[in-house]
Amino acid sequence: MSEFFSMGGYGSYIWGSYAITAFAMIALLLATLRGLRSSRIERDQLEAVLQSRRPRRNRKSQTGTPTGE
Amino acid sequence: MADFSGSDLTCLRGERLVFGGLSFAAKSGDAVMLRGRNGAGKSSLLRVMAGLLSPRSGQVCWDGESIADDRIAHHARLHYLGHPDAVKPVLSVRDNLRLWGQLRGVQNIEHEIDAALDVLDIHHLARVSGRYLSSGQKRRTALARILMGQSDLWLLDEPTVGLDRESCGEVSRMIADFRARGGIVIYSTHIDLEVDNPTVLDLDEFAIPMVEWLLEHPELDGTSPVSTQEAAQ
Amino acid sequence: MNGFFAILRRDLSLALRQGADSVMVVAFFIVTTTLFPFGVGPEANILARIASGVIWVSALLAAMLSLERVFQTDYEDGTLELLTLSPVSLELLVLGKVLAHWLTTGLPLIIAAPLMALMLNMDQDGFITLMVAMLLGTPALSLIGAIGAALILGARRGGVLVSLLVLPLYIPVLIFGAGAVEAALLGISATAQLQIMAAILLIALAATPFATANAVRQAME
Amino acid sequence: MHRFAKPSVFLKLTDPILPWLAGATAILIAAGLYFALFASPIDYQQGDTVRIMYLHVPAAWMGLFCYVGMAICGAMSLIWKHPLADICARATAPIGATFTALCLITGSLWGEPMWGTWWVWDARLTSMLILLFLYLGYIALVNAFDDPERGSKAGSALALVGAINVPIVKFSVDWWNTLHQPASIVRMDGPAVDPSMQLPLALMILGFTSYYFVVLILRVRLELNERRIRALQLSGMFDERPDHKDAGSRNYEAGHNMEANQ
Repeated sequence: MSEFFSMGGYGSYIWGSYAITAFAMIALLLATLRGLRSSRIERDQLEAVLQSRRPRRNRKSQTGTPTGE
Repeated sequence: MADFSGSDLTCLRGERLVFGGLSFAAKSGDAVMLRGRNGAGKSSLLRVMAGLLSPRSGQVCWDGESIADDRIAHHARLHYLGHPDAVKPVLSVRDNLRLWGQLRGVQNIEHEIDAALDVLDIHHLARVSGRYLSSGQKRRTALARILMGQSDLWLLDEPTVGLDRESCGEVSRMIADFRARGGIVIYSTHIDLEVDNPTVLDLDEFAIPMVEWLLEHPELDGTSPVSTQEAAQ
Repeated sequence: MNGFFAILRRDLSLALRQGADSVMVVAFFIVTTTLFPFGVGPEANILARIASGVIWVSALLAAMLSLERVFQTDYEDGTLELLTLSPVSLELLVLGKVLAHWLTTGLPLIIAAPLMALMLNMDQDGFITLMVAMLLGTPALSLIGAIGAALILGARRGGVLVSLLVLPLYIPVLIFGAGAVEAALLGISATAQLQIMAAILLIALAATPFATANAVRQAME
Repeated sequence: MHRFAKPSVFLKLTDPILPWLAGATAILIAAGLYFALFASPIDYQQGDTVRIMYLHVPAAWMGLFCYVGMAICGAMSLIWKHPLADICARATAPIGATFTALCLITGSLWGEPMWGTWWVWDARLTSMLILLFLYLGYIALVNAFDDPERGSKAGSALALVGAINVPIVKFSVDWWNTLHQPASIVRMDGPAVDPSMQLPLALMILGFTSYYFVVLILRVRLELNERRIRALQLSGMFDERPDHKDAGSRNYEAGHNMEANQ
């Protein structure tokens, strides 16, 4: 097994490049997912505030949409 | 009889909705006064009319043709006066005006410049370079620019800002002469400029509160069409 | 066409009234070129070897230094808005402004370049090719740089940004410019490089005004 | 999914395919890694270091692929005014920049054992370096404006201009490289890629491409959320006193209600 890891003496370069590539791609994916999750949470909060304004407005205006959810 | 009209215009600046479902019509000799609170979109509407800003929906037409089809022709028929005076401090008043005359292909430029300076009685400043002018004099230089070359449409964004009382009178005389020659004037102002029976376009009527608009348009990715009737009813 | 000459005349008169700009560009070019011997050492043969590269890099940086001035002042005082709204096509006006920028920066650089070549101990017979190459190269630099100058209108820290945007696009001009002078120094004919530079200039002349005008219209929105 | 908002067209289109795409990415890359590390032969000349090639070439391919994608989005946004094009270009940039940087890193890691230097001015590596500068220029320009819409528009224009220049830059760098070609450098592409190597290479390229689309969809959703958040924050809905406005003054509320009651 150790012979396999030594990769004909170039082990550090090969495993190094695989490690860097893996790290970069996974980091980019996780950063995107984390950003997406936090933006979704913030958006849901703001949408909730927006919806809280909807009922009062519907009572006054005869918009076709049914009032409330 | 030229007619200048806009139908169902919606204007978005960045994410902020400025106005929606706005329509207007003006014929030769008309004057349209834009009124509305700050941020109601008076300047944005003037820029949409000039073709600088493309509306999110709806279109602006001159004699029935959309202005976006032939941009150069529309530019040839209009004069636009924005807030900045576009006066170069290094150049004299006459040199400042010469470029705009040449761009409009004015034939006897020097004569036209003199005539324009006379109307706004800043002819005595012709040699003075821009940095010595007061803000009122700079505004008059900008106003002199729109007198050069022939045009059918004036779009004036608060033309009288920085002007004293009697020069406002000159501006309204200018507008009256231009309308008499069959021009259309659309202007926004905060002082009551004596213009006889202008049609008033109050932008507050077309202001759709952002909250309402956001309720109607849950997704802002633009793929869902912006139907302003639905928003404005 | 008179719109083109009108904006050209006005921009030239503006530049001449504020004469400092082209003087500053040439001064920057001279100072940058004289920095290299302090770094590399004054040995004549080393300097001669790197002379054409040093002159081209300094000329390129000097040309880029004054790019922001092409549109920024007109953008701030509302002139650019009126130019966009003028009956003359914006592409033509942009070309006029770029030609004015080249006349006030590119041309002085071409005149100053042989002096710098002397200082860097470059062989005499490279001078002609250097000036011809710069005559073809610096207008292309101004044309491509004008796109960057238009793109950064309204951006924060535009000056630094324009150099980051534009430098990668300058590399072909630099490679063939320095290559032409080196070929001349080796005694082989530099026509191939000069022809390619002429091609780059023609492409730039044909394509960049549209990109720049589009960027200016976006800035006016 | 947002509890209130009806899903946009983009979400409807991408929601069903996202899990499949993610699955495909995982399988492709896993298979690619297996063939690259275990099942492929040692190259007679480069020995084991050829395994770095299975990362270097796909990364270079993705760097270029993303930039071409950004140029296409730029064209769609400026010419056909497609509303989502700006956001796709803006979402692609960091992915492309990451792959280009990876290409350079793996290139120098491959170069060190072979030639003893970390960086060699090889035509392809230099072109990728310039491509990285173009990416950085794009990302800097897009973030340099207060109004993100304006930034995206300017970025699209730059991506288009850059795309026209990439072939010219590539041509001039190749010419420059052949002119200054020191004899000793082994050419970057080495021996022709024999069949046994093509399988891992193909798998890795497909894996990277599907990875790109997965991250692109996620980033576009992120941008759409950000845009919606900005709009909501700007809308002044937090203004808590809509009711006791003095009825006399004509203002938003009065204007709206009067209009709504017609």
